[in-house]
Amino acid sequence: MAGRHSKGILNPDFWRPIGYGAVIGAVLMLVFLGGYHYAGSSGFCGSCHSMKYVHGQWQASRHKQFPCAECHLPVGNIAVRFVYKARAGMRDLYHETVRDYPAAIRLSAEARLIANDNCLRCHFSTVENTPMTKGGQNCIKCHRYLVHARGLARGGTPFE
Amino acid sequence: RTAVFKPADGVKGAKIPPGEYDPAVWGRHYPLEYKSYQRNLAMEPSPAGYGGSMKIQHSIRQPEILTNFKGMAFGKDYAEDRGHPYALTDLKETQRITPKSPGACMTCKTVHLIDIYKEMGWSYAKTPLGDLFPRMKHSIVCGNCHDPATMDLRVANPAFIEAMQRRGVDIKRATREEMRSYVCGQCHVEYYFEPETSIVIFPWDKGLHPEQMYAYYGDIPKGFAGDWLHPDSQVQMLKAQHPDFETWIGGTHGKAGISCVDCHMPYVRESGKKYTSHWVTSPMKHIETSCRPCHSQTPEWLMDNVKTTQNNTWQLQHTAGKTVAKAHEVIGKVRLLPNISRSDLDKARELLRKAQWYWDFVAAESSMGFHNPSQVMNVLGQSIDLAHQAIAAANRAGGRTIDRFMADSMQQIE
Amino acid sequence: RTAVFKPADGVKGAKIPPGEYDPAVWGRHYPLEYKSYQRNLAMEPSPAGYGGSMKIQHSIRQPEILTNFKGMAFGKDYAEDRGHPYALTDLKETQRITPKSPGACMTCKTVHLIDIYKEMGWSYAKTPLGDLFPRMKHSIVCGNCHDPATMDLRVANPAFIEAMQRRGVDIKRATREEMRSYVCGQCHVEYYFEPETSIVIFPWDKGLHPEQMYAYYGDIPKGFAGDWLHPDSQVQMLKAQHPDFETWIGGTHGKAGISCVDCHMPYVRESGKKYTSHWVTSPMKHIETSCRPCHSQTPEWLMDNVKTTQNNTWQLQHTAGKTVAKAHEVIGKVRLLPNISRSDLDKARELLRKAQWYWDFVAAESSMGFHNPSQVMNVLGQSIDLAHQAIAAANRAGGRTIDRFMADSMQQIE
Ligand code: HEC
Ligand code: HEC
Ligand code: HEC
Ligand code: HEC
Ligand code: HEC
Ligand code: HEC
Ligand code: HEC
Ligand code: HEC
Ligand code: HEC
Ligand code: HEC
Ligand code: HEC
Ligand code: HEC
Ligand code: HEC
Ligand code: HEC
Ligand SMILES: [Ca+2]
Ligand SMILES: [Ca+2]
Repeated sequence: MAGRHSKGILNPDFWRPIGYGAVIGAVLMLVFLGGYHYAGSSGFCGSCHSMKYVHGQWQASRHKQFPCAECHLPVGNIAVRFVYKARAGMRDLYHETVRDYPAAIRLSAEARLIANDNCLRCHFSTVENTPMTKGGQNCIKCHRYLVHARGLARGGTPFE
Repeated sequence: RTAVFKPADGVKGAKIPPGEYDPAVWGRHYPLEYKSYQRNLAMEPSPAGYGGSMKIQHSIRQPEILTNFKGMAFGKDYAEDRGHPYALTDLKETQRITPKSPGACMTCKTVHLIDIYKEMGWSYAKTPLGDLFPRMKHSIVCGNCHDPATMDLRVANPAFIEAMQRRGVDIKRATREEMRSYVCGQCHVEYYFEPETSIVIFPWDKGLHPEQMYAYYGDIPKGFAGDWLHPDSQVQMLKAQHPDFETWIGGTHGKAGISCVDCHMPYVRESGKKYTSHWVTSPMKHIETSCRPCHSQTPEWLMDNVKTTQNNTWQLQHTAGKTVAKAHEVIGKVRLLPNISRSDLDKARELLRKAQWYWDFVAAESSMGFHNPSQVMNVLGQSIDLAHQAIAAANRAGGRTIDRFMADSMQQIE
Repeated sequence: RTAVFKPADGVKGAKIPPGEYDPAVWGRHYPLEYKSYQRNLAMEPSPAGYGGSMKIQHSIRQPEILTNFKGMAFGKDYAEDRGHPYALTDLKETQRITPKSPGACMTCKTVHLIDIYKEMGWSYAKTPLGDLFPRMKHSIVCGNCHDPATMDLRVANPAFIEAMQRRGVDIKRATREEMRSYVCGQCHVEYYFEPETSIVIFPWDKGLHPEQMYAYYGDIPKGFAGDWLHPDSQVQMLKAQHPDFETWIGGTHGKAGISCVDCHMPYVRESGKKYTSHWVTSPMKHIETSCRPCHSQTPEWLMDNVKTTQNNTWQLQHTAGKTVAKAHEVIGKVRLLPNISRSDLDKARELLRKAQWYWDFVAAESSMGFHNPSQVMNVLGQSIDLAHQAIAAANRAGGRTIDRFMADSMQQIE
């Protein structure tokens, strides 16, 4: 009875993710309708529970005058940027909602490349005489914990 | 550190009456912590290959233990440690005690220490264990580490408070960050019993390095000359006990201010709520929560690094242990020969005493080197050297001319 | 890649003609790099206490060297290394060579290797140094590491390229990040000369760990049985040479992908622009640029950590070295006695050969343990054990009954 396990349209398992997708999509649309601009602001990023801590660290960094998006969204082509933002936003929203994100949220390989390219965007002139401008540079290798300090909160769990 | 922000999660404080030690009662107010505490009952090996939470005799992997601890309790029964809820059971079941053993043995095994010490002061220490057992119901539980009213961390063991006082540290003024290691340091440390009174003392007055503690013991503090006389070599030996705190404190993590709790009780999340895991075990069982908040390397990288350190340590530890065992045997043989050189034999014994202390300081430590690789391996290297020197001195005592000749000719280049 | 932003190469390619080796000429186009390169001429001790850039005989701190390298060139003259511009001078001035020494010795001392190898192939290696010296004007300079046309990093030493090829690595396809260690790895490595041809070979076919290299040498590769016969012990010895690359690669930094250049040639700034410091020396002279971008601890913390590791290493290294020296002496005495046990003597010699290799692998390494604390101390611990075992075996060869008796009784517990 292999058919019963296949991903046929009669199978509820087929519809379930699509259902979730629709709900998430709807929420997302609201978010985006609410303002593509707001969704790029650091206040928005920091509004999420999972982002509170990195948001706090960012506020204590010397890059606090720049919104998260300056580092974490790809630069250049507006379409590329929009697609990435939508995809990442969808993922973030999903994991935030089901609360299954790990204790240590870390950059994916792709997110690393993006952040690295953004360093170059601002600091090109500082590094322009070095081979790092050829691309493939890894700024974060040395400038570790630059924006987000190391480790998790040590403030303890407050009592009420 | 830039950490100035308050984490979002909070816990509702519940006033638990003082004297309430049942973790299940505490658990009604703090269910997440309690549930994770219950995981301490699980018995699993360590994924890294050395530690683990199973009651296995150390002598299976290290038969040299049987020689090195001959004539004393650890030669009879010496098992791998497991979770905190087992402490009291394991104390009761170990072949190392009888009902007449000193009450001091329960100091680090039960929350009831608090009441018993309040009532009897240090005199509990020489009261027979058998007399105290009826008063102990719970093992290491919430009350050992928490003040029930405020849930603040607290240190219950008077031996730790006194030892720190002698080092000029007032525990009451410790920061929260320091408390996150002190609560463990009250038990995971080297200690000895004062002769006569059995009062628990930490040998820290000269420092926490094994060399400094050895010097401390050399002064026969409070009349304490050693833990036992080895029947073969007739050396007054020292037994080292789980110097986790002392090893950690001088290592890279300890010096960087990373507490025991950072690794062994990491923050975890359950349905969005962040809390401190109370499953206190090998961090290698949950690298993601224990290490990855600070290390961006992959879990495989971290595991590999720990394994490399542990393998390097184990290799030297095993070599040191076997060489120490051999020294006991050689001295044991030589001392029965006629016309031996007393001074060489005494020298051999002193060398062996130190060699075994250095070996045991690492063997009794719980992390197979990880808490402080550089110190641990240096100390093992010294142990190997001292044990071989002890053998050579014993041979000289038995009258080996070439060794003696060489000893002289070496003096020039030293 | 998601980035659209791809700026052109910033390094302004000034086409320097191939064959132009004078650093002053390169310096006209790259003045900052050249200026920092000139700092290599400074002669200063290391602030950490061991390394340094002064021509000081190693035997002053380690007199055991005179015994361990007896009968070969390193026993005569063996100095601390200093800056790259001195390489050629130091080669010419060292007591280790004569004009008849093999040309292979200049492989890692001069940029002219490039032309000479292009012209003569490996046959330069057995050409007498004296014949080649007139062709060498410059020491280690820009051309050793850079392609003059593109300023890309390059490896000039054919021995490295061949050794990596045998390990299945094609240097031409190396990433920029890898090249930042390969340019150093072409020289800062263990090597031997093929008998007859003097071709330079890196003993890496079985791996880069000292144990694996020892196994490699055990096969008498290309007929190479050893570097020399020790006159006292009559052991076929191996000489280890500066295995910095091999030690670093298995350490915490090496495994984390931190290159030699990250620490030894950090970025520095002049009028806001970064460039690579070409002052290649102890990073402890500029902790702020070498370590601090990655480590937020204070410079004092970092210095203290390095010193602790180095002190722990030095203590074991000195012990191992002295014990190895003693083994040479004991074997040297025992082999002249009548009626000795040949098999025990052979065993003693094999043990000593390995003990010295392990000691020398660390002693010849340049960082006094920092490049890989855990491995280095493990290897020293083994060396101490092996050297003592060699002494014991020699004593047995001379007929010491107790040792023999013990050896038997030990078999049971091993
Ligand atoms: C809806 C809540 C929420 C919001 C709003 C949010 N995040 Fe996140 N973010 C998350 C969660 C949850 C994760 C972890 C995802 C996972 O488990 O893979 C995450 C992961 C990340 C990561 C690491 C993962 C990676 O590789 O990219 C980055 C970077 C990040 N967020 C940046 C941002 C930025 C920038 C913004 C604002 C534009 C933002 N976040 C807004 C919830 C959120
Ligand atoms: C100037 C650049 C910059 C800005 C601004 C910035 N980040 Fe980051 N972010 C980084 C870099 C670089 C990393 C990678 C850190 C590492 O791996 O050492 C990172 C990592 C992260 C991570 C993964 C967690 C971690 O510590 O590795 C999250 C989540 C994140 N950023 C979210 C945010 C949010 C939310 C904001 C705004 C409130 C923000 N970032 C602002 C550069 C930036
Ligand atoms: C949107 C522009 C922008 C981006 C993107 C950016 N920076 Fe910066 N960065 C700045 C500015 C402006 C300053 C100067 C801030 C100051 O001096 O207060 C700065 C300061 C710095 C400093 C010195 C201050 C410090 O905290 O040590 C470093 C190092 C640095 N950036 C590295 C990076 C790296 C690495 C990245 C990528 C992960 C990056 N920057 C991304 C604009 C940017
Ligand atoms: C009251 C004494 C006491 C305190 C306080 C204490 N421990 Fe323990 N710990 C023990 C004893 C006793 C055992 C062994 C129990 C057994 O094997 O029966 C143990 C076992 C352990 C184990 C081994 C568990 C396993 O799975 O093998 C770890 C890890 C550990 N403790 C860490 C800590 C840390 C971290 C702290 C502080 C947060 C701490 N301990 C506080 C006494 C204590
Ligand atoms: C200063 C605190 C302290 C004192 C005092 C103490 N212990 Fe322990 N004990 C520990 C810790 C911590 C562990 C777990 C660490 C380890 O085994 O490496 C432990 C583990 C044990 C175990 C389980 C593992 C094993 O060794 O088989 C037994 C049984 C035990 N102790 C018995 C005793 C006895 C008997 C005495 C008295 C002679 C005693 N303890 C005194 C702290 C202490
Ligand atoms: C071995 C020591 C130890 C024991 C036993 C222990 N705790 Fe904890 N507990 C800690 C430490 C350490 C923290 C972290 C405190 C901090 O960071 O200041 C903590 C934190 C807490 C918190 C604060 C909230 C959080 O999760 O961070 C609660 C609530 C708590 N423990 C409850 C309990 C309960 C209930 C028990 C018994 C089932 C218990 N603890 C047993 C050491 C212990
Ligand atoms: C940086 C992380 C880290 C810190 C800090 C740390 N430990 Fe550990 N600990 C480890 C690791 C890793 C192991 C090895 C676990 C294994 O072998 O599986 C270990 C092992 C142990 C064990 C044995 C666990 C077992 O499986 O039997 C005990 C007990 C222990 N540590 C207690 C402590 C105490 C007490 C402190 C503080 C004084 C401390 N640790 C600090 C990482 C840490
Ligand atoms: C709270 C932060 C923190 C936690 C948690 C932590 N580390 Fe570290 N670790 C550090 C710091 C700080 C250093 C020192 C080097 C540096 O500055 O990066 C370090 C160094 C190391 C090193 C190199 C030192 C050595 O001895 O070789 C290793 C390996 C390592 N950690 C592994 C681990 C593992 C495995 C765990 C989890 C069991 C862990 N760490 C948990 C902060 C942490
Ligand atoms: C062509 C061979 C060669 C190359 C390539 C090379 N080295 Fe060297 N290096 C040497 C020699 C030879 C010396 C010793 C010179 C002397 O003492 O006369 C030396 C000395 C040094 C010293 C000691 C300087 C001091 O102040 O004591 C350091 C550090 C060093 N090299 C690091 C590096 C690093 C890092 C690289 C790669 C970026 C590198 N070397 C590339 C051959 C080389
Ligand atoms: C594979 C590369 C390589 C070869 C081949 C090589 N060297 Fe070196 N040499 C180095 C490096 C790297 C150093 C600096 C590192 C150190 O001394 O620890 C050095 C340092 C030196 C020094 C300065 C320090 C000292 O030892 O006194 C002299 C002199 C020297 N070499 C002579 C020679 C002679 C003679 C030969 C031939 C027998 C030779 N070298 C072959 C790489 C090499
Ligand atoms: C021991 C090896 C070595 C020598 C000798 C050497 N360089 Fe470099 N050089 C490097 C390395 C490594 C880099 C960094 C390249 C990278 O990151 O890709 C570099 C980078 C450079 C750059 C690129 C810009 C920068 O600063 O990062 C220039 C220009 C340069 N070197 C010029 C010179 C000149 C001029 C000389 C001679 C005076 C010289 N080099 C000698 C190893 C060397
Ligand atoms: C993480 C940093 C780091 C990396 C990576 C590193 N080193 Fe080092 N190196 C050091 C330190 C620290 C010392 C000790 C300096 C001292 O004693 O003053 C040292 C010492 C040396 C010395 C001797 C310097 C002297 O003062 O005589 C040489 C040569 C050397 N390293 C070469 C290398 C080579 C080649 C590599 C790569 C294969 C490498 N190092 C990788 C940090 C590093
Ligand atoms: C190999 C290590 C390394 C890498 C990779 C690296 N940096 Fe740096 N960076 C440094 C060091 C060291 C300094 C300090 C130089 C000084 O102060 O003289 C520095 C300084 C800087 C500064 C100036 C900081 C200040 O205090 O004002 C900026 C901006 C910067 N780097 C940006 C970058 C960017 C962008 C990248 C990637 C393209 C990058 N770095 C990659 C090591 C590195
Ligand atoms: C490009 C980055 C980088 C540079 C430069 C660097 N380190 Fe590290 N260091 C690391 C990483 C990564 C680790 C591994 C632990 C971790 O994940 O933080 C580490 C670990 C360490 C440790 C713990 C390991 C051990 O062996 O005890 C010490 C100490 C240390 N570094 C000191 C230094 C010193 C001193 C320097 C400068 C000479 C230096 N580092 C340069 C990245 C770097
Ligand atoms: Ca255990
Ligand atoms: Ca030097």
